[in-house]
Amino acid sequence: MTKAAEQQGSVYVPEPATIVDKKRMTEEETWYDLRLDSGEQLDHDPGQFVEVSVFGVGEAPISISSPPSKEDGFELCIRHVGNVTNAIKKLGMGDKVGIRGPFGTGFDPDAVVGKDILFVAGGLGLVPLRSLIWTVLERREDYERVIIFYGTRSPATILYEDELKQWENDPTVEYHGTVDMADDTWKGNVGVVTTLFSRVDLDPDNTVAFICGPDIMFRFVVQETEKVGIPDDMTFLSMERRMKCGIGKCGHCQEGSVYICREGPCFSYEQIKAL
Amino acid sequence: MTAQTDRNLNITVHHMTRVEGHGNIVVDVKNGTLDRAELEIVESPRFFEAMLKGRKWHEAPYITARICGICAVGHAQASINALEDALGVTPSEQTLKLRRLLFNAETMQSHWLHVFFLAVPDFLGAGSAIELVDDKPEAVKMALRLKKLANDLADMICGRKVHPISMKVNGFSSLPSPEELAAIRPRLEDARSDLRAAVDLLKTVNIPDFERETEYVALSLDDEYAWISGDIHTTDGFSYDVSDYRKVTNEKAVPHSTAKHTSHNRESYMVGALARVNNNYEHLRPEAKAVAEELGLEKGCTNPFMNNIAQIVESVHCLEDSIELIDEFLTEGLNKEDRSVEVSAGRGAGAAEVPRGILFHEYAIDDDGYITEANCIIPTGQNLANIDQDMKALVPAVLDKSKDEITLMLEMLVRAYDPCISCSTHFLDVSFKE
Amino acid sequence: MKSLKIVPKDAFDSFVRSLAEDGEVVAPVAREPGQYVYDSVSDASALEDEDYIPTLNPPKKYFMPAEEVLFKFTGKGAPTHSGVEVETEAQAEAEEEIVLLGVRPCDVAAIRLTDQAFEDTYEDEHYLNRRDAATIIAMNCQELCDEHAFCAAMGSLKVEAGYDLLLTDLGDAWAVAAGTEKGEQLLQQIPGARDADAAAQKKLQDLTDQQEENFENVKDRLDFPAEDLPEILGEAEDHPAWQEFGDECMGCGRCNLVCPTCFCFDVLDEVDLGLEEGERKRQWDGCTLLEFAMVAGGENFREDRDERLRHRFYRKAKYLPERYDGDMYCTGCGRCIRTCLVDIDPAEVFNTVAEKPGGEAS
Amino acid sequence: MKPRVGIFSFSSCEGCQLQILNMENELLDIVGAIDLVTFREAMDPVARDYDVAFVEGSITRESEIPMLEEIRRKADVLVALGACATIGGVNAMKNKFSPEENLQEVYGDAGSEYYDTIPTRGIDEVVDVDYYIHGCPIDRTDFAQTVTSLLLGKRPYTPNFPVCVECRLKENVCVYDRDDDEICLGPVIRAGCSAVCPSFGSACIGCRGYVDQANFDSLIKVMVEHGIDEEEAKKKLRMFNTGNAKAQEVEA
Ligand SMILES: Cc1cc2nc3c(=O)[nH]c(=O)nc-3n(C[C@H](O)[C@H](O)[C@H](O)COP(=O)(O)OP(=O)(O)OC[C@H]3O[C@@H](n4cnc5c(N)ncnc54)[C@H](O)[C@@H]3O)c2cc1C
Ligand code: SF4
Ligand code: SF4
Ligand code: SF4
Repeated sequence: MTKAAEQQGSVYVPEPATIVDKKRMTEEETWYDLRLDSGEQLDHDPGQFVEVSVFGVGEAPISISSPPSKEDGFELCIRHVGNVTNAIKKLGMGDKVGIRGPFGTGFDPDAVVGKDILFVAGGLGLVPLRSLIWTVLERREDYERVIIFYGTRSPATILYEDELKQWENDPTVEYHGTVDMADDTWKGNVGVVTTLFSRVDLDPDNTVAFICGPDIMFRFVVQETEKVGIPDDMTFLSMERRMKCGIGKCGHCQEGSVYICREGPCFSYEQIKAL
Repeated sequence: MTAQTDRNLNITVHHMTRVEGHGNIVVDVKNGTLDRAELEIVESPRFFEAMLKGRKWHEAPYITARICGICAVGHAQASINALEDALGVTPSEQTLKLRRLLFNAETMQSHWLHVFFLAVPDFLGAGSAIELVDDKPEAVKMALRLKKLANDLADMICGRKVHPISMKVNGFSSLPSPEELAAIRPRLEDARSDLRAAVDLLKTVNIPDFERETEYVALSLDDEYAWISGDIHTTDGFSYDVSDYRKVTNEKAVPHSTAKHTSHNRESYMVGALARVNNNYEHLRPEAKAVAEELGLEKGCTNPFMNNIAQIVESVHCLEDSIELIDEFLTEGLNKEDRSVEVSAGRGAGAAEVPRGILFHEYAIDDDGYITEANCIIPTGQNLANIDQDMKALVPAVLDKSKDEITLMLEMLVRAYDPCISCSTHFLDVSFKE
Repeated sequence: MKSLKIVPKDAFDSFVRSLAEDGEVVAPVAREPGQYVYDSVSDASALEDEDYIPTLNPPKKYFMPAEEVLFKFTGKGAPTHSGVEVETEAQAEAEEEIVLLGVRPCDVAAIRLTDQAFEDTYEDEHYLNRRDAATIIAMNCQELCDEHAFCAAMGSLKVEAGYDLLLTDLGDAWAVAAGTEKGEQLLQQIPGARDADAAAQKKLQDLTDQQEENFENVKDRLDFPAEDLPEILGEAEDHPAWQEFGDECMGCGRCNLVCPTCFCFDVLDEVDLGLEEGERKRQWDGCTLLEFAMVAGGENFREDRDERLRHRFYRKAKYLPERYDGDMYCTGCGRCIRTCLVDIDPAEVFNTVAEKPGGEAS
Repeated sequence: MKPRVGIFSFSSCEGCQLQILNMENELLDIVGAIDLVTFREAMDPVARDYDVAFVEGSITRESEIPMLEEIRRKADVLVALGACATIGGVNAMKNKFSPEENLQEVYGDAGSEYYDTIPTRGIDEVVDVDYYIHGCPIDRTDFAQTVTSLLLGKRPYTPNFPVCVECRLKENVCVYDRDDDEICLGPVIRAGCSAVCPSFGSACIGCRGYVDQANFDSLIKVMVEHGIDEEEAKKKLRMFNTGNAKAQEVEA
């Protein structure tokens, strides 16, 4: 059970948290480092999310981007698209937001020990995966190969560039990046993320895939993993839906008998097919 | 008169502020002789007569309320009166009383808005009530409190003062509950002291000293101060049935205005609070008469600037009448009534004394209840000719003053009439070609 | 064994009067002929209304008001004012006690269903606190209320749980059964209550048999047992009838809003003009409304009316039953049918999509 | 810095401006939160530059177009205020006649030279509009909500669900279940008024404009079932909604 479920009082009242650091990552996204004012840790699983409040404006579900091992607080990466996410953009260091969570079901790193791990991230999809990637890298010896595919629209929209370099230079990681549309500075791969599948040989019997990105991307990526022969129960995805409460009450994120916010956002492809 | 004989003066006030709707003041003096003094009406015509054609009878009050946001209740009522006349409907005693209570609310809120927010800033030399917030915060808060009370009273009865909802032919579609009536009554009582303070404030302001005799026209009843029924009376001694309203209004088009001008026994006549007081003084409640005396308003007053004072006097009358009506409703109860109406072809005229004066609606309806003809004459339209005449008399009398002072005075004169220009252009006498 | 007592009607009436003196008692009362709402009452007369049909809005409004404040905040919370404190203040913890009188079987069933949803994993204290403060005095239906209800087909006519007291009309007296500990205690307090003798037992049994008979044909409103619905719907996703129902549906959301088992909500922040005080509130929402499943970027996961209407029926009879041990989230109360201007009737919808498009049953 | 706000008016009854003046409890807060620079109905003008423009009224004359364009150029944010501005409003009912017919029939030969008149339209048919405050008249709390939203930098909340939603939340007896003959447009009209008309014993007459995906066919069928003919039903739908693009859907 997560901390929020044990919490006394209304599950809708956020805890205050303070922005201790922020960095502009691209035109559209900003990275934030936050601390709960209570001094406690979130105690989350990779892939889980929090509901972030700007009082007076509203709440938005945002994936926790830092690994659980991070001491002192947690990190978010937010794309500014609407009311809440634009309001956050105006906040500075020392400003307060409200946090509820962690919510949802994340990816379980223990369940895939001994496997080849394939991460496929598209755009903002890197944010929830990053938490898992670092968790896996922290216990690198528990896993066989670690392969990371990351695709963005253009070089200007690449997130966490420093960390990507780190992975690129890490001999134990097979990192492949691509952009849909290159510019003059770009020397790497051009094309959608699925084109990267031709660059590596995957062992269908021992690979698990973690996929995160826009709905449309994951449909194409799953075609690839199926082609490779990775079983549906070894393919994991994170889904996005409208969410108002984050705890399976408000009904907005319901798909079939599950609430994406509670039984998800991370599912195996097998589960998703059943919805 | 101390006019400088060789003076040239040209005043144009474009889109004057703190009036409803768009109007320009134009004054031209050449070599000390007044060439032109006019209120130009530049509001875009909205063709309400065209809109009504072919609509169902019961839609007329909704549509005509939208002629003017400030007189919406008045338009709805005049429209309902005309329809009731055309359809041969006699509303119940309860309905008439509730309508009177609503008119009290409408009159109070409109008069208070006008006097405190639109006219008083002139007397106190401010550009707006907003400027007074820092200077006289208590006065502004008091005015807001009064206005809110009148608005709340109206909302309670008709749902919404701007474009009322529950006012219907032959009754109301919802009635205030006893709890609501009981809740608003003490607030009305409290308003007495606010109004007292307002009267004291008004005693200190300087009303320009300007007299011009004219004819005053208003609805009159034998036994009470008339708002929503009665005959048309004039201070020149004429009296007409409402259906003969055209004998009073005699509209004619003038080149400088999108609204037509009216005249009766003289070149022009005046309608509104002052005209009502001049016609119906004896039916004012004693509390209102006392205030009239205090503020120097007598029956037969010919100073148009005193219209603001007449408005305050009327609001005292309305406040007292409201308390009495609410007490009656609380003892007798308000009951849901049958509002059904038999529709057949007919023609009817209705009048109502809206805050700015007498308002006429007239419709013809066919057998299926569709409107075939509509006419509407608005108080401000009736006052336009009188305003022009006043300006013509006022300018020569004050020609020794600076241009700014004259301009301000003219603006104050126009504002004293509480003109509702958005109304005045929207109806013209039209019969439809089939 | 739960207690059962017989209470003469006048004694019960004085009991209700005393409850109403101590606190709020609400019951279905006619606002206009044939239009009922739950409203405050001071005696038990509402129980005798023979024209009763389910109220416009369900009793859910007492546990989850149409609009409710989740918490208030003060301090300059606005993003334009940085670096200021925000205080949150939860809503009042203890709720006023309230007695719901004359709750009919379908609504008792519905209350149990919403209880279950609000208790699931994360307890919704706003709902549950109010629920705890409520006493449910239910009342059996001896006859079908109107042609729109199909409670018996959905298995919600027989109430087994979810009430504190359950009344059955014996003519000059009420048979009062306790369903909870709270009900037991209350039952002890009713003056003039006596144990049920053999005659009363017999009469009660006769009434039960009679009820069975009276509702026999209501069961036929569905062409199959309700428990088959999840499976039937599982095969009916692409049924062409959805399109036809979707063409009729106005997407107006009325069916959601009046439904006793719909509990979806929207959340909004409101702030005063000084930007110093505000509140977060929730409001009933409906899955048939256009923007219900719209996300950032404007993508709408159920863009068309027919998809949204289908989702509503699947939620009632497949998604939630699959989640909650087969419990149907439609009680057959008929509210949505009464309110729907284009006469979309769940029983008819279920029967239609259960048939293969060609006509033969699936 | 407080945003500088101007309130402007084209062809209208000025009732929406009046609704603002009628916010007695909030007026001082509003004046405190914004810098009101133009509000002809209530004050003399003090400045000509502004960040936010609220525009009331519809466009009915050629000469109004450049004035509106000028406002758009100056304002960072332009908000349409009320039905005349958002959807054309009642003014647009005159569009059933051609401009020539209107002039001829209504003013006769004498008037035509003074006035130019063009088919009435909401202001977004002339310039880009950022936000809408719907209603004839606007709802006072909706105006306050819009002002606070703009101050907070968020998009004002505009419901895209029908009046029926708010009407059910208030547990009204539906107009179609009452014993009078009223015809309600609630199912296709945008909410935000707290269903004020049905709540006061009347019916929704459509002043807030159509919701997206309005199902006119179904509602017209309902109206016909309740005793009016199809032509009359369409006429009702058009009362406020002739001056905007969506009006064509009713005809189709
Ligand atoms: C599980 C989960 C994890 C997520 N993780 C992240 C993350 O890590 N980082 C991240 O950046 N995002 C994440 N998201 C997405 C994020 O939650 C949304 O972007 C966010 O909720 C948007 O909220 P908002 O208030 O800023 O936007 P809103 O104001 O709700 O608007 C969202 C979008 O809809 C449009 N829109 C909405 N209503 C209207 C209207 N009436 N008229 C015009 N346009 C309208 C807006 O233009 C905008 O593009 C996640 C979502 C989920 C479900
Ligand atoms: S009430 Fe009827 S028309 Fe309205 S959304 Fe529900 S099914 Fe559709
Ligand atoms: S779906 Fe309709 S019949 Fe079923 S419980 Fe809801 S309102 Fe009642
Ligand atoms: S009265 Fe009108 S708005 Fe209210 S529910 Fe009925 S149709 Fe909808």
